[in-house]
Amino acid sequence: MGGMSFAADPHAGIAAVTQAGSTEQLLLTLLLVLPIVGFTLTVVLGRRLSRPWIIAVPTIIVVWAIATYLSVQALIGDAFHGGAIQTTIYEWIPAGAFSVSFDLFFDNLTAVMLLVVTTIGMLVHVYSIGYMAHDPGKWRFFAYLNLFMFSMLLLVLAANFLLVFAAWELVGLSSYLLIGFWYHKRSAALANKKAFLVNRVGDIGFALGIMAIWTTIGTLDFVQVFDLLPAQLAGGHIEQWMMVGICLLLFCGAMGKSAQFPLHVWLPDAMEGPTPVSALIHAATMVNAGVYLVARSSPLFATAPEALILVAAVGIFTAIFAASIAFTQKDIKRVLAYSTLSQLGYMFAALGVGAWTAAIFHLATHGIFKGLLFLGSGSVIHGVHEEQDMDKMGALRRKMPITHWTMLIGSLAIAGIPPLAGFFSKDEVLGEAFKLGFQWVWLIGVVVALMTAFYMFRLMGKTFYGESHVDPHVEPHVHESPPTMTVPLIILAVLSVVAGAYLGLPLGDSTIHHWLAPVFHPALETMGVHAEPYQLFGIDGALILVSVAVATIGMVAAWRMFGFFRIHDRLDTVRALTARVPTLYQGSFHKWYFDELNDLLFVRIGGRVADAFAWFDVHIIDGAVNGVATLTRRAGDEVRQSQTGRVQNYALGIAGGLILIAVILLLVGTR
Amino acid sequence: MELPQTVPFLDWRWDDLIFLVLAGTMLGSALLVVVGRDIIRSGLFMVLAFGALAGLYALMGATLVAAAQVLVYLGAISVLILFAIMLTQSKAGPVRLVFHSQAWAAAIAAIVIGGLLIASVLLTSWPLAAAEPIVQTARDVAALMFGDYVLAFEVISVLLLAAVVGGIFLARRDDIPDPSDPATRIEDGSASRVTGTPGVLGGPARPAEKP
Amino acid sequence: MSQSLDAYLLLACGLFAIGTFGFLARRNAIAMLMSVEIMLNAVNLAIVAFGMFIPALAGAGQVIALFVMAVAAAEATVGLAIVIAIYRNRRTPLVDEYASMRE
Amino acid sequence: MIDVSGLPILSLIIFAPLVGAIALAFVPGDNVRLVKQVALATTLVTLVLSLLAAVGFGAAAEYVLPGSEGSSGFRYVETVPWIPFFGILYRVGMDGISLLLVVLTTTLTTISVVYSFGPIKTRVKEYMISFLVLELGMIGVFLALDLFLFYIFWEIVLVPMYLIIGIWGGANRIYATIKFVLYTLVGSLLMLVAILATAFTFQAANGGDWTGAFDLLTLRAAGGFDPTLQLFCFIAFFLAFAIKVPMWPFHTWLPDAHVEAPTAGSVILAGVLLKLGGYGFIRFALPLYPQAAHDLAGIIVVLSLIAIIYGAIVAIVQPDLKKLIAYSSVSHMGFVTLGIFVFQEQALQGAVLQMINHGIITGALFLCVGVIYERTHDRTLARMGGLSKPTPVFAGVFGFFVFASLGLPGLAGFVGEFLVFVGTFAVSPVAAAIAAFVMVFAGVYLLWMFQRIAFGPVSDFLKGLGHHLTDMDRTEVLTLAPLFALTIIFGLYPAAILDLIQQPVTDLLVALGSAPATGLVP
Repeated sequence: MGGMSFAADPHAGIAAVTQAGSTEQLLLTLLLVLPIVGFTLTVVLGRRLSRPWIIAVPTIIVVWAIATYLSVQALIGDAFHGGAIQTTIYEWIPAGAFSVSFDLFFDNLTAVMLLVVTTIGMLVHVYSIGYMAHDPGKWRFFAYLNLFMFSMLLLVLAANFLLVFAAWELVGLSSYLLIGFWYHKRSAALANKKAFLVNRVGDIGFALGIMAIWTTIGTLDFVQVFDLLPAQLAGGHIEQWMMVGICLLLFCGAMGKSAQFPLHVWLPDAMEGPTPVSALIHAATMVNAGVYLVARSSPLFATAPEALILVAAVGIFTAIFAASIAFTQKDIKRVLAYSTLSQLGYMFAALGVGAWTAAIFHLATHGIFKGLLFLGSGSVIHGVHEEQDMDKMGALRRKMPITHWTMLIGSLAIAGIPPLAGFFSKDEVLGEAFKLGFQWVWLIGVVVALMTAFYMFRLMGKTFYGESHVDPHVEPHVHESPPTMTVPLIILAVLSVVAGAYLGLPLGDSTIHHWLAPVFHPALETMGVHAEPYQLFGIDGALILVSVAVATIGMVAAWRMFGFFRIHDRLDTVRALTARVPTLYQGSFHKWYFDELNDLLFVRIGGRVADAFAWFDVHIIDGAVNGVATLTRRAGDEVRQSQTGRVQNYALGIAGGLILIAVILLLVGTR
Repeated sequence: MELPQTVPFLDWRWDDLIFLVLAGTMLGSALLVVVGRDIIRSGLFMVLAFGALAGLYALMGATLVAAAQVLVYLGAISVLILFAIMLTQSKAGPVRLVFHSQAWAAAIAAIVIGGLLIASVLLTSWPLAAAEPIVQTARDVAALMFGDYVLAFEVISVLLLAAVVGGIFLARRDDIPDPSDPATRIEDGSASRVTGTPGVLGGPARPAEKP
Repeated sequence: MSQSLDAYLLLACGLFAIGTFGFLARRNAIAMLMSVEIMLNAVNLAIVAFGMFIPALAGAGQVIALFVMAVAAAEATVGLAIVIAIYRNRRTPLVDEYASMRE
Repeated sequence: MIDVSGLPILSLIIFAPLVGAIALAFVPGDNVRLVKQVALATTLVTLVLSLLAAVGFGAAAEYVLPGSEGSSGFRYVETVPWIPFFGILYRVGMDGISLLLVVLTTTLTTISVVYSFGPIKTRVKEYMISFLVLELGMIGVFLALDLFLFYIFWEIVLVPMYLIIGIWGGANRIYATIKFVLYTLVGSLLMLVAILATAFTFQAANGGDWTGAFDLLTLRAAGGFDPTLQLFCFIAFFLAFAIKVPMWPFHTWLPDAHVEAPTAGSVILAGVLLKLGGYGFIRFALPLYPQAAHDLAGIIVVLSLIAIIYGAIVAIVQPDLKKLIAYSSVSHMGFVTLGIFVFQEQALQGAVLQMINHGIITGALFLCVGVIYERTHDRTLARMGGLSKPTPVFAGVFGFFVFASLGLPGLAGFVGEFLVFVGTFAVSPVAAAIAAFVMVFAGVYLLWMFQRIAFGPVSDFLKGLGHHLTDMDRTEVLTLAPLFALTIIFGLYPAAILDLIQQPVTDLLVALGSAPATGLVP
């Protein structure tokens, strides 16, 4: 492992790219073919199958096996020497100079993403067997899940920007279908539309960014773009402001998919979907696509520091903004959704300060523990008979021990308590931010860490500890979930414990740094960032202490208020506290009125504008057309008056005409 | 007995006199045709005018045309028109019923047209015209008509046939007269004939005072 | 003096003008038809006069005049038949009541 | 493989529907079964003939205009003197673009005829004859290479469409059909004037020789008309084509016509008729009057942008399903004109692609609307809801085409739209940015429509229909299946189209004096 070469050619963009061998090509292709075949078969046959998951789940298990094999080969076996492999399936759009191939691309970043996506994807598939057992439309659910897996795998495997965009839209489609899975619920139908449309707003930027890349650099292929860029920048073919523009446009797309402020509004609503969907798509994988895109485009972003500052600002603002909302939400899934927003904010902050590896590290660990938390919340919801309001839970820990313990591990992980996964990655993000000169990012990040610990243990307290507020009719039937659900929870809990340590140790020279160094080396070169020696008993240690301290403070504060094991809750204290700051409480509870603002801007005012356009169309444009027609008819009526229908009037006219002609002839003739 | 070479007292040639008499008769009766209120009298004056015209033809020496004029116009068309007048029961009426509201414009137009025609006749010198009419016998005309113009002659005969058929078809009454239909009743018998008020030419259904 | 082309032509002009007036001014359809006959006769007179006074025409004037008469007869037949047919429908010979062409 | 090189294949394609229509005239009208069989057989024969032409297309020799150098780019050219005095020819020929449009026409006509078996109950014979004549006209337009012949076919199209809307249409059909005819007639008469002006000018310049005065190939080769003449002729052609496309602000006939037309009429209207305009620009207006096209391109691009955004915004608030799709057509066809008039290789390819794909997708959407209408006799969105439950197959198919129309990558709509975007961006980033907003607006109206129809609880109105609310029957599945397949195929493998249109597009750009972009523009 330690023998990884850091001396990649700075002009090569990404470390050496080789054509995939036939085995790798087959495996990469299979990664895409299997889920899409699974999707098609499930759509066609699903309704007739007694166990509709019988195609989808084994397919994804095979996919997971292949992905793990490939990733382990690349990361641990160092099969591609830190470089990338690329393979062409066929030429997709051959439009003259605009030629886009259906190319697959695999480097260490892809490998990490693949591990996260397929592992959580596989576990969610298994979990769904139990969770969706009683749903009559579950064949659709598994079909959509397979479609999602296809799209997400395409997203991380795509070798050019347009293919990423295609996958980007396809994950949007899967997300749309899965959020609206219970389509008969009006709220679900509204939520999936909202999710798709808000994403599309970001996609405008992404699409324009792709066009800009093609027009300026002349290709969309990652490798070629990153190869050509330095020379073109140096040669003055591309102005620096163009790079800023391109990066900002790409970031727009990332903001949409990763739900960064102000395009964050769709994600909480997306919780209308079944909980496994929330875990898979809206916590662990799809929402990370934006982070992945920026990380993948790191050589571009590295040339545009102005864009990076915006990325960091948006990220850290979203982090604190979402955390402030998570404080007061009552719906267990919404708390987790805002928590997701907040954690994604961390990742963007990391990207923005140039801590690329830290961002991906946090992406991976967050995927694990947030997936765990969502699946755990799904288990809770399942146990209390589809109730999501935390005010109607409490004291569930004895009835659902496995769920309780696994979720406790997840909460500790997200709070950043060592040695769980969240500690390593969050510390990396904050530490890098501080050391790279973004102290303000670090400061806000620390506050967010405090808030995170607090709201997570608020959630734990309200759900598992304190007194039971469960509906008395439901209370006797509360039960632990079946093994198909608890086993994935246990696996994820174990991963939450060990993954951080595995990836993040030794501090300052961690495994994940080794893995991703070849990927981010060019960007770091461009930015002129060089790793400083790690000081466990210096600045780094101090930062760790601060992080752990604030996390503990938040955690303990929540225990005091909402209960923890034998500590009783003090909900009256909480009420008294909130009553003292009504504005803040109401603002947070109403998500700072963003839905209302959007409703006003886009539904009411936008609707009026559209109405005005329609009015204009009917009354002005069509009115003009019909007006011309009416005018013609009126004129005809008027002219018709001269046509009396009486022969002699006409005859007189003839006579007049005769006279006229004769006079003219006489005049002309006699001249 | 021999007539004097010129008209006594006036020192005119006889044919001048005859010309003037005939021309005067013709123009005068034609004028009466178009201005007379009584349509029947108009018809009769028309006969007179056509007769005078026949005389003029004869005076020119176009005897065949003169004969045809007598036969066709005096004999056929005039009678036809008189019949039509009787069938339509047209009687004399006040000026506004006889004349169209545009009568003044019509008069001016007619005078201007006449003036223009006369002016053009007078302004033309007719260099090819002979001083005296050329005598043409009926034989000459016949030779022309059945020689050079025979095709036209045949066409005219077909035309006449078509006109006869068309006339019959148009004027034919419906096979089964509808007693409720006033239009058919009118011709049916004398009982329904409107003899009534002068000026009500069409019958009671249609007010005659149309502006 | 009177036996000249001009004289007959002037006569024809006068007759034609009278016919024109009648056609334009009379309300009665039959009177209009009579006016048309007068105009035709005026033309006929002119034709015959040309035929008689212009040697180059070699007598064709009379032939044409005869043809015109035949056509006039046909015209009178059809015209009167139409007038009677209309009269039967509309019960008036007044032409300005026939305004159905307008619609 | 059948060798078509010896056959007058294009004439066969053009006149096969006419033969069928004449044959139908002798079939007793009350024998509906036979009428349907004859009509279907005719459209199938035409479809097969067009497919034969497609199969043999690559091998067919390109026509070389006598006296000129190089290929004309057309294949299967047939030339017969028609009105020799004026040099008017019966000349037909096919290039990649017309091949695609002809196959699109024959496919959609066959589908429409099959689809009409159920809904059309009155005057079936006359209906089928109208459809066959319509097919003749449309194919003729796509194949004619003589301006006069083109004009004749162009006007032929009008008559059967007038009848189809006017006889088999909805309640307000007379208004709609008269509007449709008058609108299109205004444009086409101006076009006739322009055709004559061009021919006369050519004839005068050639010393009074009419030879080739109406022939596109000759005129194109001669080129270089006087700028003023170009301007006026181009404006006349532009009006004719812009009304047909329809471009903003000449679009208001389209919603009315769509709303009143029977389903199959809407399919043809949206699927093929609108393409006549775009085709006219590419085939006639641009090559004949390049100078004027350059001069006016700016205005037309602006109109296209307005159409794209405006059509989408107006579509958002339409209460009627067909009107909504009609306005979406205005928006989508805006991409066609935008792509044509930025004079850029990718954009032009995208425009052609968009024509084909819009024909397929919007045709399918109208068929879907027909499916609803047959069961509910209503198209008001407010009364729909929750169709996913009683009719899941329909909801799935409808959703598929909604997303195709939305431009989902992997389906046909995306590639054309994106190529137009890319090409436009290369010329004018601002224009592309404005047009890009349609990505959101299209989402708003399409998803709103889909949500209204398929999601939510089943509406009371639909509940009231009870057992009449059945899922799609076999005919409906059969008619939508080919469009479904084509949408996927062209989405995943647009090269099938792009390879065919590469040559014509390059030729056109050369004619316009805009060399194809290298892609490496600094």
